[in-house]
Amino acid sequence: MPFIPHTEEDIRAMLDSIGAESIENLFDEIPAALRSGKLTRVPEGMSEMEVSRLMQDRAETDGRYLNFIGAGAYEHHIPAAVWQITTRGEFYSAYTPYQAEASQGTLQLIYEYQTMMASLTGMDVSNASLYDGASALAEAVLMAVRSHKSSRRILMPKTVHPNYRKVVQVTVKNQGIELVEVDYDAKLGTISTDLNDDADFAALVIPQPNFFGNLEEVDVLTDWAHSKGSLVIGVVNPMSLALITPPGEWGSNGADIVVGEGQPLGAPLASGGPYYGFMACKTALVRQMPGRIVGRTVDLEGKQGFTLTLQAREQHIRRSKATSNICTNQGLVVTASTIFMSLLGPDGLERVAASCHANTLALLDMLAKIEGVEQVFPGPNFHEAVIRVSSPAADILRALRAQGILGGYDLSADYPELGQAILVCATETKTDGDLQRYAEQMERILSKRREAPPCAYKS
Amino acid sequence: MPFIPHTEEDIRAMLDSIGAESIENLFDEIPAALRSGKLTRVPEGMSEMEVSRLMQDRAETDGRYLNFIGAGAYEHHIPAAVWQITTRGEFYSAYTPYQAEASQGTLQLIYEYQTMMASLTGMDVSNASLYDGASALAEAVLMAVRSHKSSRRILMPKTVHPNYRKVVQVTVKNQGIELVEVDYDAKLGTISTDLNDDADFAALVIPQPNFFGNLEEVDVLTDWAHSKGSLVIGVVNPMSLALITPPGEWGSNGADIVVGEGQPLGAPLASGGPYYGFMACKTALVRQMPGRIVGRTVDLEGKQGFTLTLQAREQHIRRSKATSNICTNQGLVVTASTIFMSLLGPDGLERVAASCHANTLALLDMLAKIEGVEQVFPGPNFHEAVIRVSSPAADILRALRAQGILGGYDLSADYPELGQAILVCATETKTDGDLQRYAEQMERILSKRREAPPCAYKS
Amino acid sequence: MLIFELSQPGRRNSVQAPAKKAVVAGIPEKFLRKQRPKLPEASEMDVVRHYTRLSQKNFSIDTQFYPLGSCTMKYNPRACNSLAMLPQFLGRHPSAPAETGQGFMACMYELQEMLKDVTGMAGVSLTPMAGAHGEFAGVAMIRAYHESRGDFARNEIIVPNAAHGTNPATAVMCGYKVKEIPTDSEGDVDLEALKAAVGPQTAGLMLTNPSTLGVFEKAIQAIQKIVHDAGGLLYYDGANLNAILGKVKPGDMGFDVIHMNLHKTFSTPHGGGGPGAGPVGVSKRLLPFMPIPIVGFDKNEYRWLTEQDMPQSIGRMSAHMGNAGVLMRAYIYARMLGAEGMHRVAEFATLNANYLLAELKKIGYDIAFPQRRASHEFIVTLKGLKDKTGVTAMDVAKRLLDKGFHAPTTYFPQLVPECLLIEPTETESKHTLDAFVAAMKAILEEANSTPELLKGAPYTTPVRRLDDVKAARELDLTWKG
Amino acid sequence: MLIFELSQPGRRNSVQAPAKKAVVAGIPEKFLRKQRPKLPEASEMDVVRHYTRLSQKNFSIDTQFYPLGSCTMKYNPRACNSLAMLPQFLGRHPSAPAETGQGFMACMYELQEMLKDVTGMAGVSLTPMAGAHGEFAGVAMIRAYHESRGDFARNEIIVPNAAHGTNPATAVMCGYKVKEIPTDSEGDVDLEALKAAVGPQTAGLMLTNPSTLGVFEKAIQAIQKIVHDAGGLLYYDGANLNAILGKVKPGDMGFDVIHMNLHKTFSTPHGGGGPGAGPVGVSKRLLPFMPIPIVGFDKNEYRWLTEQDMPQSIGRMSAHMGNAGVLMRAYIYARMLGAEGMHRVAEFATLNANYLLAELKKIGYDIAFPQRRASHEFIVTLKGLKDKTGVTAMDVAKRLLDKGFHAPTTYFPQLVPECLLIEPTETESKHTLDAFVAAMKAILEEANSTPELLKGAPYTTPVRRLDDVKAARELDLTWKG
Repeated sequence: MPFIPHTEEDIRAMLDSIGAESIENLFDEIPAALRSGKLTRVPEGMSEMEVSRLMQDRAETDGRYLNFIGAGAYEHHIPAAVWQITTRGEFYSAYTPYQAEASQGTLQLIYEYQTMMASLTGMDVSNASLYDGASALAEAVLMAVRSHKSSRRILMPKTVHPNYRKVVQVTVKNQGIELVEVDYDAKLGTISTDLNDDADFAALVIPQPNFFGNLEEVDVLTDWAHSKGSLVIGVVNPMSLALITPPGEWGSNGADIVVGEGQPLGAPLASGGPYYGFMACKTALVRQMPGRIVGRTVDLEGKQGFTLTLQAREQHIRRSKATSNICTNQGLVVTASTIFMSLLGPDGLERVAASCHANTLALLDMLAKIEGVEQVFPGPNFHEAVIRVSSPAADILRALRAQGILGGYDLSADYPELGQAILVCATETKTDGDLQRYAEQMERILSKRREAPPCAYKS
Repeated sequence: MPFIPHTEEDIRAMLDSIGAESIENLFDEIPAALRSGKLTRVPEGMSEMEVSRLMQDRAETDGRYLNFIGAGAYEHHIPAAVWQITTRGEFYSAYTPYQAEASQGTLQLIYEYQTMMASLTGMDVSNASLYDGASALAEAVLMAVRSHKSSRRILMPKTVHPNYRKVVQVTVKNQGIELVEVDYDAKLGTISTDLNDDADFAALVIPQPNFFGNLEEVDVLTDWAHSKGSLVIGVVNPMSLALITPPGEWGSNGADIVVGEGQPLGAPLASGGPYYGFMACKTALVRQMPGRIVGRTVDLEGKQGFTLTLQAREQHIRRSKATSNICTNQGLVVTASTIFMSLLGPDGLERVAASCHANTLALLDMLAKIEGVEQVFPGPNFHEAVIRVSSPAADILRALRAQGILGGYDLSADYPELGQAILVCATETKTDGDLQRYAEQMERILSKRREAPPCAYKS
Repeated sequence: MLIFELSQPGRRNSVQAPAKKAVVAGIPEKFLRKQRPKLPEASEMDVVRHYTRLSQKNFSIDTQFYPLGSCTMKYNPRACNSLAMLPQFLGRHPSAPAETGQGFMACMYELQEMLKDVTGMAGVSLTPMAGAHGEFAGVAMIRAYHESRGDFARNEIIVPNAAHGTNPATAVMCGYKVKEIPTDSEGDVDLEALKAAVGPQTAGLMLTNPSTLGVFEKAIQAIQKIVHDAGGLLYYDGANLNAILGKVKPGDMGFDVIHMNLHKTFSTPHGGGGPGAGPVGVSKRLLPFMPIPIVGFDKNEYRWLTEQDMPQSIGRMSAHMGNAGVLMRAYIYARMLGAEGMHRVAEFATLNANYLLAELKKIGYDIAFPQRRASHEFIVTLKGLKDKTGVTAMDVAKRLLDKGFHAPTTYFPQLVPECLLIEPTETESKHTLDAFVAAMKAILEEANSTPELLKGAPYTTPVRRLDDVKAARELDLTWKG
Repeated sequence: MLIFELSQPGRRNSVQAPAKKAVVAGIPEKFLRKQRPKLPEASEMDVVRHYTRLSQKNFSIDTQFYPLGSCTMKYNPRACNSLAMLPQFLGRHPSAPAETGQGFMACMYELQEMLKDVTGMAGVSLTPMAGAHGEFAGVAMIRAYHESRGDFARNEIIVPNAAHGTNPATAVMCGYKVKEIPTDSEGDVDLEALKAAVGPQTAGLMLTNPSTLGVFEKAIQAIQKIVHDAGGLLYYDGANLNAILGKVKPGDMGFDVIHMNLHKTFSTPHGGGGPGAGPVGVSKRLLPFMPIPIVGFDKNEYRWLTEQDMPQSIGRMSAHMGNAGVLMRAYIYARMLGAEGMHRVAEFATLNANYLLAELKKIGYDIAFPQRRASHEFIVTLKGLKDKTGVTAMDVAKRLLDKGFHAPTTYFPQLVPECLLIEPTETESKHTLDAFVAAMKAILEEANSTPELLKGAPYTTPVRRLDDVKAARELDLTWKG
């Protein structure tokens, strides 16, 4: 019986204590008609050895690629210490720290995390995490609407990650909230600074860097939104904040709510999760913030201690009037992330960010020299940019894959107006040799297609 | 500065406290002529990211094979919990438990380990480990000579692992100890039960199973040695002891000293180490035993506690009169092994051992049906056996390797008298499909060589 | 000691970042950050030491019995962790095409199939990232279903008053009004109240079964009929699925939609608060509405089903496919359990709960529903004890920490005064349960003899009782140092 | 609680062994075991919980400052652990041919090269599995060298009385008599005594430099000349190599043979007692005698050098190639450090030691050799304190545990009464050293004000002082249960 420790003798003694004949008896309040539960599509159990072999085989099937895809999930080196400590049983197998005295490890860590995220974003306070960047944006939209009161309109630029926009739509659509799409400047690939939405709106969402990797004119946009009496929601890549202006300093007064995907700070790519969404805001908004928050206090001997606070916002206290239905968050990934930030420190994070930036620029330089490749927007970029290729993007990417390279994110479905466009990203994990390999293969593939266009690559 | 936390400010303050001008000053007692230390063959430091990439590339170079080699190191499934707990910082980065109050984790674990090993071998006491099986045998030989007093001769059968015999020779040769080789019965592949060494000897070494995988007639041999006033040193595979008679029960009085390679109990193959040597003996010999030993005692409040004991045997107390020069042992691997044994329990260990045995028998059955393969000895075997092939063993093994199979251990160098012989082993890690794959490839290779002998396989 | 207090300006952990500081050539000055963020400047060793020591301040399953009711704190197999973290799995980019992830997707597809089987539902989507996220998906599908039929009148979700707080909160997020209905003295839904509550405005009923009161809703078939007859749908909150895993299928009870908490029933780690995974299962009529992406299988290949394949889907709930690594752990767990192992989960979770109930009753604790079988959990009420000695449920909970046990859930469900909700799970041995009973016995004796001792508990934890009022009034949410 | 006390007959942890019990068809009854061994029958969770909790009872580098003199308890980088445990490395069989291990062997070859460089020796063999094992190899090579020259008269090894116990023990194992020579008041070898001791019977001198007294042997060049002139060889005990790493090479001092403790200087974990690795380096004249196997490189391929290549080798010291996994960790560490990082090891280890010495001196501790520079460690003597208050070195050591620090080495070297041998290593920050000084200051005050408090220490550890006499007299080495 996997993971069940009972011996026959135990079972007998326990049933005797209960006064039941058999374990089956314990289910006698359940209508007999419902008790069958026969499983037909769950295979026989495997030993750990068997399942290990299966998983190793499957892992090898998937293999390892030289990856130039970003598009919201970024490959960074994660120090070995991060997950070795994070997966210690005391972090890994603990519950939400409701019993504060028995959870000071997790609680203090979250307090430290909140401090780091608030500082990184330039905001006053941070919560303990939400599911991911996209759902954090959705919560930020709800929060903005709650705070603004008079408007349920949100200005949502097309330069926000397409999937984020979809998730926001799914999350808020049943609450009468209107998402107003804001187009981008076709030349610059950024939100036009010449916005003239006259209607009242609760908030303007500003991605920085935006989905194309371009830097938005955050100061102008922030001040404009504030001048309209609206809030500003920043959606940022936390790694970029080691280099670029934090949302707390956008424009004259800074953004009001900041969210983003925490993955770059210590979570492996891992097919999409678990990552975590972060959220920070100004003090004035803290009671509107969803999710758990840890505060520092003292125990009855006056000793420093940490505890969950402002729980009156949460569903388990406030039920239908809660700020959100969120309960479980992404605690363990936050644990990893806190250790990650501590190991890198401000200088380390800055070096990594600078290296990503420099690598991407170097790659773009190499690609620019190839016939049939052009950079679509002028930048500035952080560590991602859009290129256009002279053959179908899907074909190029497939040909690169055959060489063990994931060449980028195909934009043609989400942004057909850009033509055969690919979003490429080179983080600090790429060596000069890697960049060259990519460029050489790209050149080879494009030139080969020029020579023999139709059938050189079967789909 | 990798792993050095000093800031410039720290350095200055520390030098001030010392009253030194510079760090270089602190080396002023070292003759100037010696202070150069310039390194020319140590490359520039790498970041953790760079070294990770390097090591991953090298690991992939080495790849993964379907392994049928045993010969003293055995592939077993190791539960995931084993090394996840073993590499917890508190075990991984602790020192030898000299400060008992600060080391109860390690000390209690060793006490539990000693109990398990004593029971597994059927002996009274166990030490806390030695380096590996071979060096443990060498220490057992020294211990036997110390105990026996009147003789410095040791009967060392050829069925003992050839490398063990070499290590013993290296270890004891400068102490006037004579190793007398005992040949094996050419038909049975075991020590003849008809021994008639008339000279005095300190001990007879009995391997069980022996290097060929055969089971020795341990009862007869033990009683014979005891009848000569000599000790018996058992060299055993601990995994086999889940099935076969423990040395403590050999003959009328059992073996006196038992050693072996602990690797099968939770250590990965890992190119040969770290493994650990175990040693158990009768109570009467405990003061002659080398290595650390943990005892249970009480603290000053009467509470149970554990401590290193009988330290008067050891080099740090007894110096030139110590039982051995051993200091560092293989503690962390013992930690893994203790957790391994606890997770498997008596039933689990028995199932694994039985499965190894059954798989090896099944493989031998399949191989016996192939033209050009014969089993050399009649058995009984535990989980390893010698086969003879009709082509050069080295060529066959190379051809198997090309198919991703490590086909066994080539015996032709160590035992030329056996001809083209291979020692094969199939542990519980092999599925029926694996066994078939091996047999099919063996058949294909042998038949191909029959058809086109000389150049089918280039060396 | 906070990590920031180990920090010193100018220190850097040099192996963890590129040695050469790259020039930031492409970003104009005005975009550049002026002041560095307040991250620690500590050595790798100090960071490792700090967080290793912090971890030791936690209770966890790997160190303590953790009978937290409604949370299913069972053993998290270590193999699930190491296999889900094989380098190839960790390295795979979420936007890498399906052809480069057939191994991973095979696991996800098979997990979908197994979850369908154990819940008796027709379809499963893995994408929700927690129980409440799954609840949202479920209620959103209920809404999408009604709207797809042109039925826009249904604006109410019915929730028993014993429900988890996430239920009403979710209903509101989906634009519904919440109608709470009472529980009868047996712990069951008040059928008359339910009958009175349903109508053409009823979108659905959200039900946890066994309920948070630790009992199986006996009249589930009647409830099902009442709701369905009124045109509403039935939502199954899977928080207590562990109580019936392999024994009863929600689909067989007539539920239309269910979420599962894989971090409970499928033993993925709670991680100090998450991540979880909250897959949703649906009956046939809700199939078109499932959230995307879903793993499909055709022509011997796994592929992602997206908007194109499922135009009526409620849509996308995460930027990628959800908490893939958590799903992997659940998959590995499920493969180790197998059909036979799953059948046993509910049996032994129930055996443990009923045994603990019986033993606690014998030593003098009041059981909230003594006439009922416990499901996988049960409620002790300390109202009598409090009246007699002043000792509260909180005091007993805190004192348990001193005895080396995590506390049960306290003051939930709110219906039962001074309650402890106790869930031992199937992975605890009789030995541990007996030790817990012994501790509870000692505490009861202390409550009677020296109640003030309990008021001051805990004594042995890293901190003693914390000032929550101060925490909320004088908000200190970041270190200002 | 012992693991055996969590055991119950008939319990089995079913996922960890084959489900089907294979028939043992091929083994006659007489060979079969009759009674099962006394291994625990516990659930996986109970095992995980038991050993996780046990681990928490240890002090370790990852949790405490551990200034254990002569043990070089520095940070063990976590990357060394995870990279050495990549699945392909763990899965490789030691007898798999070299062609299947080129990645692994490249690491070993490069490690040999780097170790040659840092020690200034002509050759390195990685195979010894610990420091004492390396010592054995070294002395065996000295013997093989003399014998290869037909010089059988040399039957004595000279060892300073401050040496580690392993030195004389090793010499005896190699068949030598041991001649101990005294240390002068400065902590150096007594040169006159050395001169008197050498002769045609001298096989060699074993020396630790810096010595266990924490000082650099100033007259090393003279010592070298005395021994070599007498026809003896010089053995370098690498226990204190960390003190000079990247600063001085033993080869430059004239040593003929050296062992290194990679678990000290190259930061592989101590693991609660091991495993270590004790590679040996040799000067040119000892090259033919190195223990096998060694990794060679020719024709662009790594291969094992064995008896065939090195007929004069002292032979094989392990069944395979030694503690490969430990060597891998050392290799990874060395690559991260690089040349520049290595140069800094000795510098900062020395800076930390001298700073700590200075600070302890300031607060009133007696330094054993106050007129000398500390190397990477130094000695405090508490003889004065003991005479005054009765407080011993052991009492101070135990009290440090209460303050959250591991104790320094006590009562070693035996030459200095009531001594503490303190080695902070280069990986500790000034912040930690200052905290240690503060604790030592508090202890000194306690010693003067309340000496009985220290006699009873420690108070906060899982057990208090243990009865070692009882442990040795009433041997309880296995659980009889």
